[in-house]
Amino acid sequence: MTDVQVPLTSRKDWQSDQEVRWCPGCGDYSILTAVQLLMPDLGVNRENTVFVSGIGCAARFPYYMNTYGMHSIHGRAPAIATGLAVARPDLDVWVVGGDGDLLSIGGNHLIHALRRNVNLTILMFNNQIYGLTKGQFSPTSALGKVTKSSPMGSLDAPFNPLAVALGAGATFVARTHDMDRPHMQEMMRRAHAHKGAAFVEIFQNCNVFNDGQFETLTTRANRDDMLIPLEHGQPVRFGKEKEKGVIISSDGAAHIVNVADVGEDAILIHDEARPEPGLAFMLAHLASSVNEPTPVGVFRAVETTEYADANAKQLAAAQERSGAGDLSALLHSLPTWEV
Amino acid sequence: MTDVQVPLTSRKDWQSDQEVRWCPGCGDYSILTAVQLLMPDLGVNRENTVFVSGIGCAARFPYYMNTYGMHSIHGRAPAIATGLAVARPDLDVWVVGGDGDLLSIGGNHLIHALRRNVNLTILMFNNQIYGLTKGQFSPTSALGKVTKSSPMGSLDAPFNPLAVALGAGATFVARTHDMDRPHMQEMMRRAHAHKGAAFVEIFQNCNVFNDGQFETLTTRANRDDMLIPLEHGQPVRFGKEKEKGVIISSDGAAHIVNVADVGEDAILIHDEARPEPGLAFMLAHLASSVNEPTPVGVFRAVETTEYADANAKQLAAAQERSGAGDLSALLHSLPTWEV
Amino acid sequence: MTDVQARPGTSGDAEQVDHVVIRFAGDSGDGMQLTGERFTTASAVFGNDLATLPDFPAEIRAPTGTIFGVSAFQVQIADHDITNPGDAPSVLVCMNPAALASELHRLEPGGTVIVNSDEFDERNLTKAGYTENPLENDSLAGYKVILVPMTSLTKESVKESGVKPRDAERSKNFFALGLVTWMYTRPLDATLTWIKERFGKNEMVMNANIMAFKAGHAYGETTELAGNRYSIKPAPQTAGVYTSINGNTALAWGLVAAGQLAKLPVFLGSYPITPASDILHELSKHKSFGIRTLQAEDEIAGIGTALGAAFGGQLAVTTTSGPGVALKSETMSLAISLELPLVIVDIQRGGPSTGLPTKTEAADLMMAMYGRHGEAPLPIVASFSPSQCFDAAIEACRIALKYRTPVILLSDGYLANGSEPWLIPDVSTLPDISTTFATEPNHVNETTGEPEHWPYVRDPETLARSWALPGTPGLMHRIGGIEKEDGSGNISYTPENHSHMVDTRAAKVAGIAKDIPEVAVTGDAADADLLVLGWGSTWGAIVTAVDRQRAKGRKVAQAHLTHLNPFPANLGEVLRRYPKVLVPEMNTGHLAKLVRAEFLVDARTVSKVRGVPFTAAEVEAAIEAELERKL
Amino acid sequence: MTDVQARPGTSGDAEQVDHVVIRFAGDSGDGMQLTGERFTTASAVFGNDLATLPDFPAEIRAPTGTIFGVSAFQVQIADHDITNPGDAPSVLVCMNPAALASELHRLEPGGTVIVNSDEFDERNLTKAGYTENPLENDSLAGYKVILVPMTSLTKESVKESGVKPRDAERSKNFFALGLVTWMYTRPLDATLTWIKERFGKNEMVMNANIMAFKAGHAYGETTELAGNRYSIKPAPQTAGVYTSINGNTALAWGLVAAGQLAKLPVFLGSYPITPASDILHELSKHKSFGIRTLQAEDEIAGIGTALGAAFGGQLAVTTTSGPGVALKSETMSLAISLELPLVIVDIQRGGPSTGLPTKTEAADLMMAMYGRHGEAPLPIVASFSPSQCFDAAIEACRIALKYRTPVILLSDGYLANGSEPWLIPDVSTLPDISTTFATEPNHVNETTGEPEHWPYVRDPETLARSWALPGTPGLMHRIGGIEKEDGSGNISYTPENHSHMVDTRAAKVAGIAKDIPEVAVTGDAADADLLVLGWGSTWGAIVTAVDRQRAKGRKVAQAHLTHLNPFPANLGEVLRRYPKVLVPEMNTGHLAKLVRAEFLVDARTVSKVRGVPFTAAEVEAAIEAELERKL
Ligand SMILES: Cc1ncc(C[n+]2csc(CCOP(=O)(O)OP(=O)(O)O)c2C)c(N)n1
Ligand SMILES: Cc1ncc(C[n+]2csc(CCOP(=O)(O)OP(=O)(O)O)c2C)c(N)n1
Ligand code: SF4
Ligand code: SF4
Ligand SMILES: [Mg+2]
Ligand SMILES: [Mg+2]
Repeated sequence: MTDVQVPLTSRKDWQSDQEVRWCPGCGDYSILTAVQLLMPDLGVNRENTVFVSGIGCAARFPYYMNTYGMHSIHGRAPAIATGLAVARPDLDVWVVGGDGDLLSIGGNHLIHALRRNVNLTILMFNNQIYGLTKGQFSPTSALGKVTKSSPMGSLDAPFNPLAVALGAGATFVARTHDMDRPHMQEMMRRAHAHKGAAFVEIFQNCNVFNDGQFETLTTRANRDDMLIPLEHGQPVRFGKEKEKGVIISSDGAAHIVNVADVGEDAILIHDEARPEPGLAFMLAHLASSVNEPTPVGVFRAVETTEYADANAKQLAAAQERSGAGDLSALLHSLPTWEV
Repeated sequence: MTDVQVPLTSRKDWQSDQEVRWCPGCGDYSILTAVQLLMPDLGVNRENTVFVSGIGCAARFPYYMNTYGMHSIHGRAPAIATGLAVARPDLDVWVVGGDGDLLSIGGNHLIHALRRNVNLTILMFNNQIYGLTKGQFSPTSALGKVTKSSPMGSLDAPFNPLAVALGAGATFVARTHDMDRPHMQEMMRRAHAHKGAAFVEIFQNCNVFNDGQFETLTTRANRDDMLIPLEHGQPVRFGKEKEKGVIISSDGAAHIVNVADVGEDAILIHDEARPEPGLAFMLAHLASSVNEPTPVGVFRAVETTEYADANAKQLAAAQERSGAGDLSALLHSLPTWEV
Repeated sequence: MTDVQARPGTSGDAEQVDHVVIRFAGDSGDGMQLTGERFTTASAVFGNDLATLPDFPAEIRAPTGTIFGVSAFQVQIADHDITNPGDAPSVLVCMNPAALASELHRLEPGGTVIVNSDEFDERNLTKAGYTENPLENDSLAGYKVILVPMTSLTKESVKESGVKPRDAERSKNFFALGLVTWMYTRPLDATLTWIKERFGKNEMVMNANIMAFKAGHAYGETTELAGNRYSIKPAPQTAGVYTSINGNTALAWGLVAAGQLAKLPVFLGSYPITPASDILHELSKHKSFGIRTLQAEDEIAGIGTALGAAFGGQLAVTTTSGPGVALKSETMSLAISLELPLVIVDIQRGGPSTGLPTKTEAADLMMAMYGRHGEAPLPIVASFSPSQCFDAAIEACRIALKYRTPVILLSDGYLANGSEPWLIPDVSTLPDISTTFATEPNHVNETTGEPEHWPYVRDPETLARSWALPGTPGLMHRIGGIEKEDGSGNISYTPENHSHMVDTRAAKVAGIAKDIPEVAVTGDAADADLLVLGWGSTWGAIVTAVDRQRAKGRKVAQAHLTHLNPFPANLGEVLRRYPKVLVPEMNTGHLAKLVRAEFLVDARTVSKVRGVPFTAAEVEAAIEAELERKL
Repeated sequence: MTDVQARPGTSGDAEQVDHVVIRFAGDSGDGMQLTGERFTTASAVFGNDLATLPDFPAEIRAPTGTIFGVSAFQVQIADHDITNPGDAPSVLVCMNPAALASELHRLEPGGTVIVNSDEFDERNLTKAGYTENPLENDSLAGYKVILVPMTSLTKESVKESGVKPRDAERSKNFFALGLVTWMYTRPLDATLTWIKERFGKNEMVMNANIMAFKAGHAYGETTELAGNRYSIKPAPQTAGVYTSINGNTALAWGLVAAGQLAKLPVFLGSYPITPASDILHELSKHKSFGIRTLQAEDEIAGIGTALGAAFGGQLAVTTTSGPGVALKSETMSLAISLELPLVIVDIQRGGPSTGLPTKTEAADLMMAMYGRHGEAPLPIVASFSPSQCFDAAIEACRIALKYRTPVILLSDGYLANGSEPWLIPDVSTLPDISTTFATEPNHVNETTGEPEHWPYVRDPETLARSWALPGTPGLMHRIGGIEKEDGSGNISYTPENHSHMVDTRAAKVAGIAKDIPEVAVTGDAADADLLVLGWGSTWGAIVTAVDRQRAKGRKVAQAHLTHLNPFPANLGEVLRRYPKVLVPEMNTGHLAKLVRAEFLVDARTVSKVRGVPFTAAEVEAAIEAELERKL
């Protein structure tokens, strides 16, 4: 973003002096580490980096980054960050929040930030629970989930966060998890590089109120069979031997198949840059629970007009047309008379 | 919903005594007429019917129906209607609102009502403008739209309302327009029959602030070539001679083709009941503006657990397990002692 | 584009009066707002003082001819300084039966009613709820009635323009305008120029309007109206260039000016709502000033985006009306905790809930004071006349920037849409309200020994905190809504710090009293029996009422507040000076409650919550009653 | 399931005291809340009067051993009626150095501190910020220090249970509990029964806890602690069955009861927020009462769903804390306009903004009164003790239903989590709060001659409007937030009607004063020099302070408000009866402002905004200072 030469930094430079206050063992730690280790690589300055969050365990994040930061109020981070990013396109604005913060109370701001395509890097820590308020079901908790506020099981069908983002018109959508630092960093790097609103869902373990929620997918033993890595231009395959794959049938449905059964050529080639979001959406629905093979990676990455940029262009065009604003001329712009 | 025999009614019975206060020529009139004419056919009682709305021109709707009704506040109708429908599953609850009411300020309540699958019939009058506040762009206005609040053209990429609904997990999604009463009524009838949250987008002409916005699609002359009727189990075809159709290629993309070029068998058969919403979503993105052929009809209709029903079942199960609540027993349920 | 012209002389053949109150009323489609505004501008250009009161229906376009579709515009013009659009009109122009039915009751006894008699057919009469034609029974006895077949005369007069017959009658408001222009000896030029500019693109319509306007004028000249001509001399006014401005435009321009005076880009995050939307519309036109307007998804995002922009160092504003303020309150509380500058503009309207969206009211003061959880004080500024909205906006921005605090600026529907002549200020005389940002660390980290920036280090004078913008090297810091340690800004849950911070935030706001003018007392300041205390748009009615009462020999003083929080430092002393204090308010007594609680003076409320502003007569009556009340 | 047991006799070998204040403090992971609660219950069952104050950190689980991870629980037990958890504890149990560092300052001079000496190793001392071991220098001089190696003793004692060594020390809070149980001659049975029930599913853990508990008890019995045993006689109490209850449970049960008493299903629409979430949790357990709980997407939907349910005829409630009330304010305003019953529960916490979420405060009163746009009055009820939250909830529901109005019920974090013994009421003595719905048309349509239902036809006594439920044949009607005509409910923009409706809504709320008890004055009601006026959770501290001051011979009276809007009818008269009025508040003076404005009495504020409740000593000091102040 800036022409200034970026000084070399190390992880330590990106750590604030505040003690980290998550429960021991919380997945948030590994995400924080991933970010702090990644930042020196991104070629950005600390002073041009801002983390904005709402409220929740995840939302504590900004305190731990030696950057500018705002720990705002529950749900409002996407709106606040939008204002900042539009006003100050020279900054790198990150939004961090939990599944409650960004999809429950903040759902509207999230989808509107995504559709406007404001240049934000949004990290949603999805632990499928309200952590900070001590364990109520969240909008991503599974149907039937027993929690403090749903003793007989939750009745609320959960959101598929990627589907919500794609439905809103998000131009960049990715998914990763807290057990795989290189993959997390790759997704963050891509999201950060995206010009526009980038949405990254991170499966995150809340070991106090929802321990092991993603174990079926994320442990080393399960990953090969349960995570489907999406790579642009590559066939969508997974399994230890890449023996399974995804195809799209002519009725417009996605299926998981044995590659051997259909032949390599039938396997869907992932296209994150497809202008219409239909394919990404279909992939986002491949798994309907953590017990089914679940794609991770970049689902969609489409470059289009970024809001702040378009806004700046209108301002420039207006100035070009009528010169820099002249206050006195403005005050005389309605019919006047002299006494 | 009720066992009571429904008396025969006529349109007049469903009209309230309030004078209708829309601008002469507004598309809202034809929607009102469609609803008032449809109601006698639905086999429902006026007293069991409730219209809930927010604020906007569209949201005036409840005043004109001789049913129970609430004209609430801007954006909140889906939440209020949710409470009513959950508390009173015996009622037929309709939600009426504009594109601003339901997608801007009310976007979050809308998507949460849809994911919860509360038994609501939601009619969104999309005129791609804020009517009541006299002509600002709305979240469905096209990029570049010049309005009072966007003199140099709107910078906000619009929502695709059906995509938002599908992204939220809506179980029933349909689209119609104010120029075709039978089609509107068919969509409303289907939406009403759906057990769960049903979302119907109605293209509506605001002849004062956004006149002719849908003319490319909805005039009699244009319909055949520009509207793609979706019918369950039928090939997706359109054109005067049904000469055009839609196919899905193996890369997961939808295309409009000449039927003659690909053969009838290649044409996509519409399946509104497909469990995953991918196909419906793809169809919702077939047109990216009113200048492209645009599907209308039922995109998705999937029966699954309805929220109020599941809620009632939990209550019944709890009573079965522990009998009807006994207040005295509750007050003695923590350790007690006698003095 | 300016349009300065010398003030023409007055016409000789007319009876001279010192003021007149005219009300134009017709169907929403009849263009009454336009007519009223043109008449106003012509009078302003002529040099009269004036004040207007538009009064339009809530419906976008209600069915033609109905009572709820009636749109009215009232204007007072005078040869002296006036402050309000007048009480009862002396002339009422009625374009149809519904207008007569809904507006006649306002006309002063013996007043003149000019009626478009063409429209009084059975259909229209029924729509207006008449069972008999009021022009044919004696229901108008007691008024001077002038029947003019305006529709047919207009159609006739515009024939040559070539407009279709169906469209011809659309010009009838210009006929009416021409007639009234003649009656009050207004110059024609300004209006003619305006018609040419406005309708220039469509020559046929332009010509039709010009013809109708001239025909109306000629009709006055040539008919029996001869005895009904009046002239009103220009008001003595300070020399300078004037423009006629309404409150919302003035407020928007005030924000533009504030950005220039602060040398900061203005950022408006807003969601449309009546009667505030026009500020969004106006500001969105001025991108050449570097002003960004973001139409947010709702009011919460409106203030949220503004707060984000404030964090980024812009002059951040959000505009709304009552329901929007309610929604924004949680974020205002955050802004108070963050101590960032932010101006929240509330153009008040009738409540509660959706209430009366197009009508005026001033019942948001208590919400502005107290409508947030926890101890969350913020400064409140209120404008009191349409043009003064310009100054009020600058003042709100000044306080916000200097004290790093959200500020609520109160206006109302009456000020928003009402207009008055405004002596355009020389921009070089406007205050410098620029602020400074931190550029250097202000602290040394105790453990690392490294220089760092503590965001809550305060200016000892103002208690404003240090403001370092993202992008400034070395000053990285985090702020948030959890209670924080003064100085470092780190999260702190200690009782001592919380108490200190609550006190400090309060002291910061209270301290602004040192930085605002003392409240001035006018009228019988020295020996009044009663002080009329006001705030907001009641000003015009109060000034007139006090003047009249004093003219009647009563000892009355007046004080008007533009700062509602904190109060001017001398307010308590002022209030205690007078045996009685009367507070006219368009609410149930908000300011009265505040001063009673603060100063324990028995301030009495005159309340009017009717969606319409006070008339001077009402304030007068209240003054008289209060003066008579035995202590 | 009930668990009634007869009160055992007191032990003979102990020194008798009339009260003790104990504070348990340790790491968040140490189970101090559980320990405190068990001790409380055992004492309650024994027959003491008591009051508790849990005090836990904002973090879910802060890193072990740090100061901000300290969790504490204070309880006062007494042989007489007490109303608060005591000022300075006389006994402090510290499970680690951080607990000592953060809590010692509270201990009364000469008090006893029981320390788990095992934890005072270098690592833990450093984490707690100690550079020297406080057990080894003279920093504890002036206190009675009892060092107990609890960790190792616990490990030793639970060996036979078979738990892994790593888990063994988890039982150390039961060791501590056993020790204190011995010190204060509490019976063992209740706790043993409870351990068995709670941990029955995991026998190993159950046994370990039992062993640790017994070992702690035995440790007291067999060691040098012999001289440290006390007994506190049961407090004289009204005969009946008691339970120990905290404010949130009592409030939730009050709502359950209200549903039964109103014969209406309860509907709770809520969004989790500290410290209100437990009400949602509790109510969601009671589906067998037909109670529906809907965890909404945000606070606005929380009140929105509740309002929808209210329209449907249910007893609708929404629960939240300050930030949530701010968000709900627009919808409250709608509820006021709709005139539908709805209870908004605000469990206040420290503000502004996110503030101090786990700390108590009472700074939402002004927001409750005025935090809405337009003229939007609603009744306010406040609870004053944990168990009284039960009655307050029923009263709030009663008013809501009877007057068809939203009601705000104020509690706070201190009441929510604090507990006290509660004489369980006989449910047959609880009030009938049922209401009636319209079943017949109440009007005949002027034009059609058909019978119809007018929703705004009012009861002449209460001004409550007619309430017809959807589903009732023939009574179809529409309501909305735009101003409406009284009677018909049709949209009305007329000034007269608006004014009338504003007045009527206000009169309806004001009229509730006829339907609530007059405020009672206790203490030197007849001749006090000073009245202490309070509301909310300050009650306990005020009662004790007034008692003590009177015991010292000062003439002091006391009045406590449970209805904040409207005030009890006699309040003005009561306030004027005393030369001085003092209002202790956990805010900057909200109630004081309200009574000053309303009654023009010079009520003075004692403010404490520190996240912790008043101590009786603080109130006493304020009383003394105010009594000495020259008038
Ligand atoms: C306006 C408001 N409502 C509610 C809360 C209480 N609250 C704080 S965090 C939170 C949800 C936390 O869940 P999530 O966003 O998933 O974050 P996590 O703690 O799981 O990381 C809630 C309900 C609040 N602080 N403010
Ligand atoms: C809280 C709140 N914010 C804003 C408004 C102003 N407002 C009323 S209707 C409306 C939008 C209308 O647009 P839409 O929902 O599309 O309905 P339409 O009038 O086009 O039918 C707005 C912004 C309001 N009444 N309340
Ligand atoms: S509660 Fe869960 S999400 Fe929050 S810090 Fe603890 S483990 Fe992490
Ligand atoms: S403004 Fe538009 S949408 Fe509203 S009533 Fe008029 S024509 Fe219809
Ligand atoms: Mg979460
Ligand atoms: Mg619209």
